[in-house]
Amino acid sequence: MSTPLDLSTTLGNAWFPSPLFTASGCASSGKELAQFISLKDIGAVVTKSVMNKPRHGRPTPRMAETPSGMLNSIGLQGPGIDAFLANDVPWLLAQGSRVIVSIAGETVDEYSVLARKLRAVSGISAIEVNISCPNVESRGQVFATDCDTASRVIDGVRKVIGGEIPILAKLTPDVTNIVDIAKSVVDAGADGVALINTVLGMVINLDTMKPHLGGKTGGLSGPAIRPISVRAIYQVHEALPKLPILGMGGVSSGRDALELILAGASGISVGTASFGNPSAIASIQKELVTLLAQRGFTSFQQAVGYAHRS
Amino acid sequence: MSTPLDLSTTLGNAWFPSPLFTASGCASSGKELAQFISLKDIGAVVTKSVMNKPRHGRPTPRMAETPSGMLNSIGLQGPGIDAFLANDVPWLLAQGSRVIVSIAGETVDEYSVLARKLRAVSGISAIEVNISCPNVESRGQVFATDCDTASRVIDGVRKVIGGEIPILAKLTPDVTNIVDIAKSVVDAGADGVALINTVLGMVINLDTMKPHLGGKTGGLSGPAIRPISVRAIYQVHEALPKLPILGMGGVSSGRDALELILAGASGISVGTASFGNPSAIASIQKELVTLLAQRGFTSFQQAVGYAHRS
Amino acid sequence: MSTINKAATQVDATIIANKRIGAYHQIILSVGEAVRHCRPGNFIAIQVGGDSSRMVLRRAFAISRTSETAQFGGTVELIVAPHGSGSRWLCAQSEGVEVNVVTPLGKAFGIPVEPANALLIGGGYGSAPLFGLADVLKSRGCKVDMILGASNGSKIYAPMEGKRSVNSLKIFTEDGSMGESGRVTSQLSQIVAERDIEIIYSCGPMAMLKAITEIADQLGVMHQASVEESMACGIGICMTCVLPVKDEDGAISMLRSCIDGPVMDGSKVCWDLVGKSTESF
Amino acid sequence: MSTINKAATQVDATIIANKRIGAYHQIILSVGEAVRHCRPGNFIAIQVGGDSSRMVLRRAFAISRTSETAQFGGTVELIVAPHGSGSRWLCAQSEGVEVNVVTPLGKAFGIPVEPANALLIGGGYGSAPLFGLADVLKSRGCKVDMILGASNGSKIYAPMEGKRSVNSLKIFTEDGSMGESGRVTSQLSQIVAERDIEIIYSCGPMAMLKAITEIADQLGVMHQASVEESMACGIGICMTCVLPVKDEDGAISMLRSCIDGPVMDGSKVCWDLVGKSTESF
Ligand SMILES: Cc1cc2nc3c(=O)[nH]c(=O)nc-3n(C[C@H](O)[C@H](O)[C@H](O)COP(=O)(O)OP(=O)(O)OC[C@H]3O[C@@H](n4cnc5c(N)ncnc54)[C@H](O)[C@@H]3O)c2cc1C
Ligand SMILES: Cc1cc2nc3c(=O)[nH]c(=O)nc-3n(C[C@H](O)[C@H](O)[C@H](O)COP(=O)(O)OP(=O)(O)OC[C@H]3O[C@@H](n4cnc5c(N)ncnc54)[C@H](O)[C@@H]3O)c2cc1C
Ligand SMILES: Cc1cc2nc3c(=O)[nH]c(=O)nc-3n(C[C@H](O)[C@H](O)[C@H](O)COP(=O)(O)O)c2cc1C
Ligand SMILES: Cc1cc2nc3c(=O)[nH]c(=O)nc-3n(C[C@H](O)[C@H](O)[C@H](O)COP(=O)(O)O)c2cc1C
Ligand code: FES
Ligand code: FES
Repeated sequence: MSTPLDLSTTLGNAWFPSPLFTASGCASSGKELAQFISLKDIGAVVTKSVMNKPRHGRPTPRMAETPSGMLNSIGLQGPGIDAFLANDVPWLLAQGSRVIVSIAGETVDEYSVLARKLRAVSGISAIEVNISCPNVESRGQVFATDCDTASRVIDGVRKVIGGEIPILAKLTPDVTNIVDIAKSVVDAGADGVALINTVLGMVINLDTMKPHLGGKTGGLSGPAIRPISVRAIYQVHEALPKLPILGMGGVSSGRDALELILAGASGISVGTASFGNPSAIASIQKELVTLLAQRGFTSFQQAVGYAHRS
Repeated sequence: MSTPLDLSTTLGNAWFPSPLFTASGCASSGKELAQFISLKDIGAVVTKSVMNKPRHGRPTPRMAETPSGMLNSIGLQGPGIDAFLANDVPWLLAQGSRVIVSIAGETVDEYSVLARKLRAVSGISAIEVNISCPNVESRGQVFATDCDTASRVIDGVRKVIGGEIPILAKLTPDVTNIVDIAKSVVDAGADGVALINTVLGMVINLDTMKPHLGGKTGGLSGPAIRPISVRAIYQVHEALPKLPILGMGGVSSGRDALELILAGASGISVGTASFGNPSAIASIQKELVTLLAQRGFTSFQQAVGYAHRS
Repeated sequence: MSTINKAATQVDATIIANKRIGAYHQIILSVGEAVRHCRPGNFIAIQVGGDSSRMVLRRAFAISRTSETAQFGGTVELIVAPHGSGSRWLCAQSEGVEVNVVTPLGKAFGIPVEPANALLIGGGYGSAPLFGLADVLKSRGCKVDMILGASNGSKIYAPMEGKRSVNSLKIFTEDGSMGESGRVTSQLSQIVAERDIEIIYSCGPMAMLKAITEIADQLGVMHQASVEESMACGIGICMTCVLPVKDEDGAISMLRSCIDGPVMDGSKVCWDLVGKSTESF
Repeated sequence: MSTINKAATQVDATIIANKRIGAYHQIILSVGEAVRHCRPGNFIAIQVGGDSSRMVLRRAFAISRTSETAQFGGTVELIVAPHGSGSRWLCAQSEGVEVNVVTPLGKAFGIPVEPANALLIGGGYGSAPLFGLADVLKSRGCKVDMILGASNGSKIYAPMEGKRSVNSLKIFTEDGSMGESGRVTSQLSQIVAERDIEIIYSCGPMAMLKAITEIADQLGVMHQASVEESMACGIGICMTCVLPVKDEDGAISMLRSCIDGPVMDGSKVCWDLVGKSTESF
C-alpha cells in the first residue's frame, strides 16, 4: 500500500483536514446530520446564514423539485445571531467539528454588526459572508450583483474582523460578469470566494396556475446547475489563480466534486445532495480519495485548478 | 364535442396557427425534421442563426450531456446568408411552413447587412435577432449583456427592415437584470423578445482533466434550465405586459410549455427536446391542447400570462 | 451525539410485496433492525427513480404497520397513492427491487399513560398509520374508535386485519360510494360526546386536520394531528416543511414538520396562517 | 418531402433478447417494418433511462444484423459495450422492456456494383456492422476477408454464424490474449497485396480509421470508414457530430457524421484536423 493521500486543504489561513464541507442552509446547524455522518471527519460545517434578529422566513410552499434540481425559497429563517452563538456554535465545537459561520444582512451595517458579534467567539475557522441576498436599502437588489455594494459589505466585515479569521464572500451566479464581482470583493479584503449560490428560478403550479412557491421565485440548486458552477469557478480561478475558492453547486458524487476541484476549487460544499442522501458528504469524500489516487495525485492540493494547466 | 380550441397566436403583426416553433439551432433548416413532423402543422420553423459568411464553427467535441440537460458549443457553423436564402428558405416556404429567420453577427454592422439581404426576400414571417453571441469589436463580450450594444444592433436592423416584418431580440439569461435589457431592445424597436438562449456552462472531462468541449465553455439547455426560463419570462412579462415573448428553455412536454405560457410566453420554441425525440414538437402541441381544454381555456391567447392575474 | 433523528438509519431495503388495494399500493419493505425503532406516526423517506433519475429528493411515507418475521427480518408496510412521478415510480417497482430508505423519522403519536377513550380519524391514505396506532393503544388498554373519510370508496384504506383493534369504524365518502355520505367531521361532535372521547388522533389533508382542530378545541378534547407539508429533506436540514406553531406564551415559530412533527398538538398549529406571509405573525 | 432521414421511423421497440457476450451485450430489438430499410452501416438511436431519466439524449448504436421472423416481425441486433450511464442502462434492461428507437439512420456502406475483393476491418464493437455487410457483399459475389482487433480477447466480437460469409478471419489483440498480438494494421499492407484487395471497409476507433486510411491511400485502395463522433441528435439538426471532410476541390467542410456519415470515404476525411480549431483549415 502507498502512503495515504493527503486530503487537507486551506482557505486563507484556515486549515481543514478534508475539502468537503456542508453548504450553508443545507445542514441547518449540524445537529440534524450528526446521526448520519461524523461531523468531525468532514472538512467543516458551514452553518445556515444567520442574521442579527430571529426571522420567520418566507411563506410555504418553500420548495419545488425540478429536473435534476430543486427550487427553494426559505427566506433566511433562523434564530438570530445571539441564540445561534449561544447554542449552536458551542455544540459544534464540542463535537470536534470545524465551523464556518455564514452571515447575512439586509443592510451593509447589519453585516458589520454580525461580524462584531462573531469576533468575540473563539474557535470559528472562517466566516462566509452571504452577499447573495436582497439589500433592503437598494430596492431589494442583491448585494452581490453590484461591485460597489458587494465590496462595501466585505470592507465593513474585514475592518471589524481584522486579519485573524478568513473571510469568504459568497457570490451569486446571476450576474453578467462574476469575475468583476470577485475582483471587487478581493480588493475589499475577502480572503476567498464561495461559488456559487443558487440561480434565480421559478416554477408555475399547473393546478393553481400561479407561481408555486410562496415567495414566487426561488433558488435553483442541485446537479442541474453543476455546469454553471464549474464554469464560474473556472472563470474566477483563471482570472485570480491565487484566490481560494470554496466551490459548490450540484455536487452529489466524488466525480462531481473532482470536476469543481479541477476547475479551481480548494474546497467543496455539498448542499442539495444531502437532502436526497443524508450521508452524501461522507460518500463523496470517500469517492474523491479513490478518484484522486487513480489519477496519480498524492495530495488533494495537486488537483486544484489542474484543468488550467497545459 | 365542443368547438375546437383556437391555438393561433401572434408575435407583433405575424400570425401563426400554433404557438409551437422549433428553436434556432435545434432544427437546422427544417429538412432534417420533415421526416418526423409535418412542418406546416407547427407554428413556425425558426432556422439556425445564420451569419453573413459561411462558417466552420468551433472544434469538436461540441457537446456534453449534463443532468437533465446538455452543453453545446457549435460556434454558429453555417452556410452563410446567401446560400441559406438561395436553398433553405424557398424549400421551407414550398412546404407551406412559416419561417422565422434567425440572424447573428460579429459586429453591429453585420446584423444590418443581414437585415438588408432578408428585406429582399418575401414570405418570411419574422426575424429573430440572436444577440446572445460575442461582439468581436468589444473583447468578445456578448451583445445582449449590455443595454447599449444590444439596442444598437436592434436599432440597425429595425432601420433596415422598416415596419413590415416583426423583429424579435433573442436574449441571454446570463445578465444581472434581463428586464433592463428587454426594455432597451424594445426602445430600439424590437417587436418582441425571445427568451432564453442557453446559460453559459462548462464540463470538465475527468479522463483528460481538461474542459471537455473544444470551445471550453458551452451553452446549457434542456429541462435543467426550465426554472430559469420560466423566471425570465415571468419577470419580463411583469415589467412589459404587452410585449410579445417567444419563450423557450427546457420545454419537452405540454406541461412544460404551459408553464412558460402561463408565465407570459405567446409562443414556445422547442430545442433540446427534439434531439431526444424528433417528434417532440408534435407531441407537445397535442398535449398542450388537452391541458388548455382541461383548464377551461377556449383559446390559447387566454392562457398567456395567466399566472400574473389575481 | 445529537438528539435529533437519533433513531434513524439509512439502509437499502428490498421490496417484499407490492399489491394494489383500491386507489393505493400496499408496499412492504424489509428494513432490518430499523423496524424496532419505528413507532406509529413515524415516517420513512425513500430514494426514487433509480441511478440516473432526475428526481433528486426523497419521498416521505407514513409507516402503516411493522412486523418481524424469520423470513424477511423487520418489515414496514406503506400505503402509497400514485400521485406524481416519484410515488408512481415506487408503485411500479416489483418485488425484489432495492430502494434506499431512511427511517424512522419524525415524532410519533404520543400514547396516553393511562387507558383512555381514543378516536382515530383518517382521510384518504391518512388512515395508514392509524391501524398501527390502534394496536398500540389497545395494548395499553385504551378503547379505540375510528372514522375514515375520502372522496370515494376506492380511496378508503381499511384492511380487515386492521379492524381487529378498533371498537367501531365509521366510514364517510363525499360521493356516498362507501359508508355514509359526508365528511369525517360530519358527526364528530356527537361521536365525541356519545363515546366519551378523551383524545383524538388524526392524519389526512391539512383542511381536514384544521376542521378537526376547530371541533376538538371547542369540545376541549386533546388532538394529535399528523401534518403533511412538502418536504425536501425529511431530516431537518432544509427548512422547507415548516408550519406556524404557537408556544405556551402564544409566540409563533415556524417549526419543521419533519422533526418537530409530523405529529403535532392540533391546538397549537396556527392553521389559518399556513402558507401566509410570515410578516402577519 | 426531404431526402434526409427519409427511411427513418420512430417506434417503440421491445427487447427480445439481451445476452452478455464477452465484454459486450448482444441486444435484439423488435422494430417491425423499419427493418426492411436497414442496411449495413446504418445505425439506431435509442432513448435511455426511462420516464424520469436525467439523460436527455439518445444513444447511437450500429445495426449489427437484421432478420424477419413470424414470431417477432422485424428485428435488429446490436452489440453494446456498457460504457457510460446510458449504455449501462440499456445493457441492464430485461427482455420485454420497451424502448423508443429511431432507425434506420445515417449513410450505409456502399456496395460495389461489380464483384470485388473486400477487406473488412473492425476494432472492438466496430465489428458489429461488418458481419451484416459481409453477408451482403458475399451475396453480390464479392470475396470477403476480415481483420478484427481489440485490446484483449473479451473485446473481440466474432460470432460463429457471422464467420459463414467470410473467406478468412484474422484476429489481433494488443495483449495477445486472442489471435496474434498486435493491431489490425500490423500486417495490413501485406494482406492487401496478397489477397488483391480492392476495397476496405472499416469500423472502429477514430485512431484506427486514421491509420487504415494512411495505408489505404498509400496503396491506392478504396476505403469506406464508419466514423464515430459524439452525437446529440443523430438526425442532422444539432451540428455536434461534425468532421472536417475535403471535397473534390480540396475545400474543407464540417460534415455531419450522422447524416453525411457515419460511413465516409476515408481518404476524404481530414483525420489530422479532427478536434482542431477550424481557423486552421
Ligand atoms: C410525513 C408524511 C407522510 C406521508 N405519508 C404518505 C403515505 O402514507 N402515503 C402516501 O401516498 N403519501 C404520503 N405522503 C405524501 C407523499 O410524500 C407525496 O405524495 C409524495 O412525496 C409525492 O411525490 P411524487 O413524486 O409522487 O409527486 P411530485 O409532485 O412529483 O413531488 C414533487 C416533490 O414534492 C414533494 N411532495 C409533493 N407532494 C407532497 C406531499 N403531499 N407531502 C410531502 N411532500 C410532497 C415530493 O416529496 C417531491 O419532492 C406523506 C407525506 C409526508 C410529509
Ligand atoms: C454511429 C455510431 C455507432 C455506434 N455504434 C456502437 C455500437 O455498435 N456499440 C457500442 O457499444 N457503441 C456504439 N457507439 C457508441 C455509443 O453511441 C456510445 O458508447 C454511447 O452513446 C455512450 O453512451 P453512455 O450513456 O453509455 O455514455 P456517456 O458518456 O454517459 O454519454 C454521454 C453522451 O455522449 C454521447 N457519447 C458518448 N460516447 C459516444 C460515442 N463514442 N459515440 C457517440 N456518442 C457518444 C452519448 O450519446 C451521450 O449523449 C456508436 C456511436 C455512433 C455515433
Ligand atoms: C434549501 C436551501 C437553503 C439554502 N440556504 C442558504 C443560506 O442560508 N445561505 C447561503 O449562503 N446559501 C444557501 N443556500 C445555497 C447553498 O449553500 C448552495 O450555494 C447552493 O444550494 C448550491 O449548491 P448545491 O447544488 O450543492 O445545493 C441554500 C440552498 C438550499 C437548497
Ligand atoms: C445545439 C444547439 C444549438 C443552438 N444554436 C442556436 C443558434 O444558432 N441561435 C440561437 O439563437 N440559439 C441557439 N441555440 C439555443 C436554443 O435556440 C434555445 O434558446 C436553447 O437551447 C434553450 O431551449 P431548449 O432548452 O429547448 O433547448 C442552440 C441550442 C442548442 C442546444
Ligand atoms: S423537510 Fe427539510 S427541514 Fe423538514
Ligand atoms: S448528431 Fe446532431 S447533427 Fe449529427
